[in-house]
Amino acid sequence: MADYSLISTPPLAGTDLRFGTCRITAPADLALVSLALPLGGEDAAQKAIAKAFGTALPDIGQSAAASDGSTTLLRLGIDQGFVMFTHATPDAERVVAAKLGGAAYTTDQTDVWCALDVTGPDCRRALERICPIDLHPDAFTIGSLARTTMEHLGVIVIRTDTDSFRLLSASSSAQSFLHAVETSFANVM
Amino acid sequence: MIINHPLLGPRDAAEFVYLGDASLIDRPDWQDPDAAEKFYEYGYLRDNPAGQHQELWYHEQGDRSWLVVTRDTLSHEITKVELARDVAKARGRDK
Amino acid sequence: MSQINRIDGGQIDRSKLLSFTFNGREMHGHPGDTLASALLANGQILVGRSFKYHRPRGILTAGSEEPNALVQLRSGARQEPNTRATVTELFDGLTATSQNHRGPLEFDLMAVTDFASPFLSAGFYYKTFMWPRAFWEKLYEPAIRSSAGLGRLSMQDDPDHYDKGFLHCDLLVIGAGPSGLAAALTAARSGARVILADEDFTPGGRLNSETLSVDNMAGADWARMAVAELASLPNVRLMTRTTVYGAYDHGTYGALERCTDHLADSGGKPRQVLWRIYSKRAVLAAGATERPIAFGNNDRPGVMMASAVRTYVNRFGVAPGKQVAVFTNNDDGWRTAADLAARGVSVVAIIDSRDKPAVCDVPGARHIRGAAVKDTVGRKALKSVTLTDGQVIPTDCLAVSGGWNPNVHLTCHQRGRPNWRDDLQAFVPGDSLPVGMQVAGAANGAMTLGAALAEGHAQAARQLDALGLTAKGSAPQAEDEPRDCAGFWHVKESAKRAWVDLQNDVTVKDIKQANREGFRSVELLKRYTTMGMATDQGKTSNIAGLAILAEDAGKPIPEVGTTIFRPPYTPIPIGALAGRARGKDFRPYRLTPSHKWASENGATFVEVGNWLRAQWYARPGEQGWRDSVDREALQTRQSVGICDVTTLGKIDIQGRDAAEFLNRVYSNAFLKLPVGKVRYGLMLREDGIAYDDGTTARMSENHYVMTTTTANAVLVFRRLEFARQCLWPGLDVHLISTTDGWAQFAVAGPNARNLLRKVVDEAHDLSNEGFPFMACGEVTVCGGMPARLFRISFSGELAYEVAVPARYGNSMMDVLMEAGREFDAVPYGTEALGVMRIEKGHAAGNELNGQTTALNLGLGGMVSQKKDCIGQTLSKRPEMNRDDAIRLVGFRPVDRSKKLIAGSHFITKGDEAIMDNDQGWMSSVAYSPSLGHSIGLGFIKRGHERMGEIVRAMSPVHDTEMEVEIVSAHFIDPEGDRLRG
Amino acid sequence: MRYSALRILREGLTGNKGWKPVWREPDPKPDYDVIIIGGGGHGLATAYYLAKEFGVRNVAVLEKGWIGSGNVGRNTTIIRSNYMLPGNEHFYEMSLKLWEGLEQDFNYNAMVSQRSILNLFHSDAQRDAFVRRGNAMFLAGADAELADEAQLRRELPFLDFDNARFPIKGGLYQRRGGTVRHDAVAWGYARGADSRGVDIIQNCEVTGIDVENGVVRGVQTSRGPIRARKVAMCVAGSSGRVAALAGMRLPIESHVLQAFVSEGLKPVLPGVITFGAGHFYVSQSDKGGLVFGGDIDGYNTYAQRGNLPVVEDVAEGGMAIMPIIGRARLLRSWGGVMDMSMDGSPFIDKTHIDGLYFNGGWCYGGFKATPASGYCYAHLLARDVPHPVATEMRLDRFKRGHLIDEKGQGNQPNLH
Repeated sequence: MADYSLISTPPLAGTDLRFGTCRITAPADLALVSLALPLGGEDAAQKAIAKAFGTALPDIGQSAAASDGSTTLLRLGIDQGFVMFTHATPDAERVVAAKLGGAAYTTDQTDVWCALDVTGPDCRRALERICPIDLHPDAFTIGSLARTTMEHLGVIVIRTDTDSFRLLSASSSAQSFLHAVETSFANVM
Repeated sequence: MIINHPLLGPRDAAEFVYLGDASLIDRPDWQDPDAAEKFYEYGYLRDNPAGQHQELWYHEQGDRSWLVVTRDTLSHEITKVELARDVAKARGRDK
Repeated sequence: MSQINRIDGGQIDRSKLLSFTFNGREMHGHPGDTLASALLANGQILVGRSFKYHRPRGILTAGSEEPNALVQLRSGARQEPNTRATVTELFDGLTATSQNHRGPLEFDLMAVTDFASPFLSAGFYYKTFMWPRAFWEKLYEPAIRSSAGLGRLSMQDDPDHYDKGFLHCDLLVIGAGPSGLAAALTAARSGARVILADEDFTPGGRLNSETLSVDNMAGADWARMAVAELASLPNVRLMTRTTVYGAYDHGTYGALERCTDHLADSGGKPRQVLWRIYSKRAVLAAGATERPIAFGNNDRPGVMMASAVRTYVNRFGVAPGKQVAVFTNNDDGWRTAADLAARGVSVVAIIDSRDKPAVCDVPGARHIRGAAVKDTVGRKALKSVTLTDGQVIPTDCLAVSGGWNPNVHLTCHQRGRPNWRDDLQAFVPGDSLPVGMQVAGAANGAMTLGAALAEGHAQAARQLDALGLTAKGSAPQAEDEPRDCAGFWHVKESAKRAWVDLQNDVTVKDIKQANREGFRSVELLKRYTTMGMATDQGKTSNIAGLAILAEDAGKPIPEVGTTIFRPPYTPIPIGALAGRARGKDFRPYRLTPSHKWASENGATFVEVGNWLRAQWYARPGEQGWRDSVDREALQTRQSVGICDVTTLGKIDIQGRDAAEFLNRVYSNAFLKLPVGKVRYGLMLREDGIAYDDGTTARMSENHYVMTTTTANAVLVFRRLEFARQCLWPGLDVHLISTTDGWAQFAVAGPNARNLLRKVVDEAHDLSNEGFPFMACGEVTVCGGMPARLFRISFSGELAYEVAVPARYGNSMMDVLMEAGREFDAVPYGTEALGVMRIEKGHAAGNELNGQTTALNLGLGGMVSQKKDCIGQTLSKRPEMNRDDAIRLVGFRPVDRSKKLIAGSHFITKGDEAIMDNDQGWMSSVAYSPSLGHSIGLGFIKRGHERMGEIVRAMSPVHDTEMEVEIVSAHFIDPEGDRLRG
Repeated sequence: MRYSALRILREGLTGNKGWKPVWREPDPKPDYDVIIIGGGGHGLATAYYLAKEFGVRNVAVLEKGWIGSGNVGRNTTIIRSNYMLPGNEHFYEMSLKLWEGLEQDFNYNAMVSQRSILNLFHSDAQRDAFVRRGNAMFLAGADAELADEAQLRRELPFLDFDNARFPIKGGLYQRRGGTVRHDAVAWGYARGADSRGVDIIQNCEVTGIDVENGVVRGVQTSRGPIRARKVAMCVAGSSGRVAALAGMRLPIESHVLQAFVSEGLKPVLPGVITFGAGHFYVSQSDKGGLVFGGDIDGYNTYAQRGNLPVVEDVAEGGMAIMPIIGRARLLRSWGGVMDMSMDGSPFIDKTHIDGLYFNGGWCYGGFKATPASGYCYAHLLARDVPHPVATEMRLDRFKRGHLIDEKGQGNQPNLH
């Protein structure tokens, strides 16, 4: 058998744009694994999650950092969450599944999504141009997340800090997504 | 329009996809002796009220939940929003 | 000094001079001017022509209600028709031209229509132009169309760009006049999140135009102070140049912010931003609009609204006339006279329709009681007015005040109706307001300054209370000026035409004629006469028109009612409503994982929904797309081809009840699908029509991977969630899309296994026994890379689909091609894919078109009668199972050199080619390089019983027909030996 | 009073004081042969043809508000017969032929303007579907013309051919399609019906339908009871409400369709253009306004108003296809309530109550159907058998499984 090797080329890798004091970057090696809570097995799943990550699966619309800080749990729906962590190799789902021991259904979502981190004092002013969610710090506190639509694209927006947001969107439309975010900053700066 | 999602709070209706009358939850039994008639009525006949209407909305650009929204078709006022799965269960669709 | 009408004072910056042109003539103004104020300053009285009679028109108002002073602004691709000079901020280098005339503005050739006006009365066109019939389209209509319309589009693409945005607030205050400022101050001081929006570039509303005081300061100064305070507060967003144009459901408002319209050059920034404002509560403080009085020849340039005259004098330092007369039915008109006199502008007379004493002392002005203007003189500029008593008063500017109409528009956008108030002789907001809205100030009928301020404060306090906040501060104080107003709408003594709608040329006579002819509902009046349908939406005409109708019909005004107020409040550029969504940015692009590879290897791309897919890969020397497609299909059938099929929807299905769930959503059985196997599945809609097809693989006991068609990926997911949550919430089943997560490639052709053998890690048995047709499994490729392998075939060849994590997809394409080099592997695009599926008789989008049943598709056997599934019961309805139902079959041309046409209809030989004899249609065609001729799939009645029959395939839109033979849809390898080999 | 150029001349010279009411304002009589509920385009057309073609003149048209206040007064004025399915195409082609002779027939200029309608296509699959449609139109005796991109570039150079997200590959013309001055249709029919003895009664709301032993006897109205041998519902948009008076559930949902008009502009568009890859269609009125629209809002409603997402969606479609309109301004938007049926096609039928008839389910396509709808409904009312071109427009077709689904969207009304 010939030696073939596969090279990883995530869609937004290397993105680093600056608009004044704001910055748009693509986090490297971001892994995402979805969790589905089995019907009737929600409590057991919650326990297993708490045990595995040292933190409970948060309420819907919230994220929570694992006890060791390496992982973030996102709660997207009544029976659905995401585990988000930095992990380079294409086996994130196995890593999470192993921790949960079958208490929740897991699906690798790493390649389904692409991510952008936007930071800086004018972030909210820029995101206002595409995001229908109220991102006022009182309404959307640090750790809050929302799944919504921006410029015809599905997006999960997470507030990671006062002036920092992480945006997740479908990987196939990554270029259009970046264009939408970039244009928003260009239009307000 | 704004739909006050029971889990997520107010969201623009643009995030949702509309299906129709919440009677679509009440899918008839295929083995009912009147199945043909019942499926016809289920599939085709609507109360279409001018007033309070229970209807199905899907939060496609959100948490993917189906909701039963009680909305006035004259004023668009929304008086109740429930998770469709809860409504379905309450209507005995737990099989 | 060209600004002959400029006087002292006003809120303009005289330290800077701005140049602009009107109809090519250079003029000057200052920052703070509008185009209208600058035109007046330069003595330009005639500014346009009316719609129907091409009558000379001057500036009537100083606001967005302007019906007359519409210009074409800018030039080239930025030419902007029908732009109101009264709200256009002057900038250096502005160019404007007048519109709707042939020849120069001063000598419009179309003005001859005015002489024909007796024959052009209301609705004349409904009664003629009917003979001979052909003349309407050939003669009359083109003539009407070319003289109708106002301004011209440049016919070039709009070069500016637009943006949108979303804002959230506790309280939206619409209008920054006195009541709006009072409301915003109260709310802002109480900590609420406030948005204050105003259409003007200087907030303050009428305070900027009046000489009234607030809290013992000049009103304009108070406004500036209030604005400064609001601007300093972090919880306030102050939006000038922003029109809230529509009130939508549940506290959502549409607003347009004009960002760069006041600049000569946008600097690359969006011209305008369309905001969607989500408010918990709103205070509408939109003020009021002064209305004219109809009298003979009241449309002459120089006849203006009294409040506008005051605005030009007080705010802009422009005197619209040298000898001004005032004609009023109310106290407010007197203020114009008083302000003008105070500024040294000569007021020759105050004609008050009421027989009452002077409201105030105006030096030098005659007070004429109980009189009215019945006619005017001066074609292009007013020279004199004639009163009902016959006396003639020379004047170059007649300031008319017919009272004020509250701007109730937004209160009615949700079908609320306004109420009539006799004391104001005006409609005020009704009882049914948009949810969360309160109205304050003149918009609510609080017509005096003191009352407006107090109500602004009070309504804000009321809204704060509803929000759970406590109002702080008190209302600003001002005196209540006199405001008595008579119900006086038109001058009956006028024998001459008296205009009601100045832009559309609707006169009192037209209204009376409409009433005579039975168009007695105010809506019928509007539609018959076109009153209120001009660019100003009747802001200055509607109420007067319906009052005149009421009078003529002998009904009280409230019984006649108003027409419906509809968004937008003022016109909104279509470009702004579209925002960024135009050109390539109309919709997002979805790219396949191997897009980069494809673009580097000669691919031509095609739009498939939002996806871009490789359509074919041209090689040097190929003469056209057919060369490439034929080669790709042939080479795949002869050796091996590779196609990126990532676009097919992939849904990860897990749960204890996943098998049961699949069994209910697919028409065929799924309970017994073993682990490691794939099954083809057919989905019906509940109405029994075929919906989607695809394969579902059982990866493990409780884990399935479903594929859908590219087109239906999102829709199938939605329907599955419906089934899961609404129909069978008791099943443990979970869905998540993985479409974008896996780069999936079809590897098809006799050498497919040989190729994959080089890529899939050795541990995996790919032999026909070890991995037979319809097998699936998790494998590793390229030395440990997790992958999924499915032995499924769309092409009918020995074929696999292999999937790797999407980020490796581009590389995977490279690897597959590299590994395939020894087999002369080809990449193939959607065209070759289509050719091969037609050769195999597989239904695709053209066949699964939402109109066909499983029976029609020849898949009737896939609808299990032993179980329930979505669509099962309704698919059994009698007329969907007729003996003569259409069936999907194959077709080939009798003359093999002919090219079949998709969309042809079939007619049985010997039958007349009419719809009643229509037998069906050709749904898909292709040239089969394997067979060397054109082949087609199509639906024809009883097709399965008509093999070998020759029918006519007609395509009259191509002016052609040909004979075709009905054959099996399986053109190649009908037994399916290849795919099992 | 016959209208003509001469009459205009004579009236103009005498101060336009001699014009007579276009229709009478009679009080309702105690009973009629036929009561038509709904003084919209279809109801007035039905009355007109009943009187003119079928000799039934003892007819009342009862209108809740003012005549033409329904969808004939709030549509985008398009006429066409570019349908595909046999159950529809004969009917709409008959309608188009009636339009072509309408003005001379009722002596009223409704400005029938056959300036063409063009449906653009953007993919091979769309082209195939349009070829199928165009050929069906031909087979039914209508006209159709397939245009390729080069032809469209010549004829409509202002479309976005070079930078479009979904490239224009061609289009299907119906040259006989076009627009009509919509309000005038109602007025013309009203005038024609009135002059033949039909009573048009405005401000008369039907509040009940009197049925005895399965036979209709008349109606209750805001102006008192009125007896009738036959009662004909013709209230598309309000069908659910009126049918409920007779205890009927219908295969119909009520939805709002928004429509839009720009400020008046000098001529821009030659005919009607429909954007196949977005939700947008546009024409230009004789007054110069661009008249345009797109999808229905998509939720059940009886409110004649819509919401922002659809407004923006329509504008996006417009800018995507013709970016020359960016600086044209939207002047007015409005909403009309549609009878959205379960397969996108209408009903002209008897009901289960003897003497009670139903006409509705026109979705957003009722305007172009007005003449044929009136004619066929009159035929059914006068003769109790469907007109040959309307035999498929039956209420029981869903039970039988006979769908007339041009778009293939199935039993979800908001998708049609």
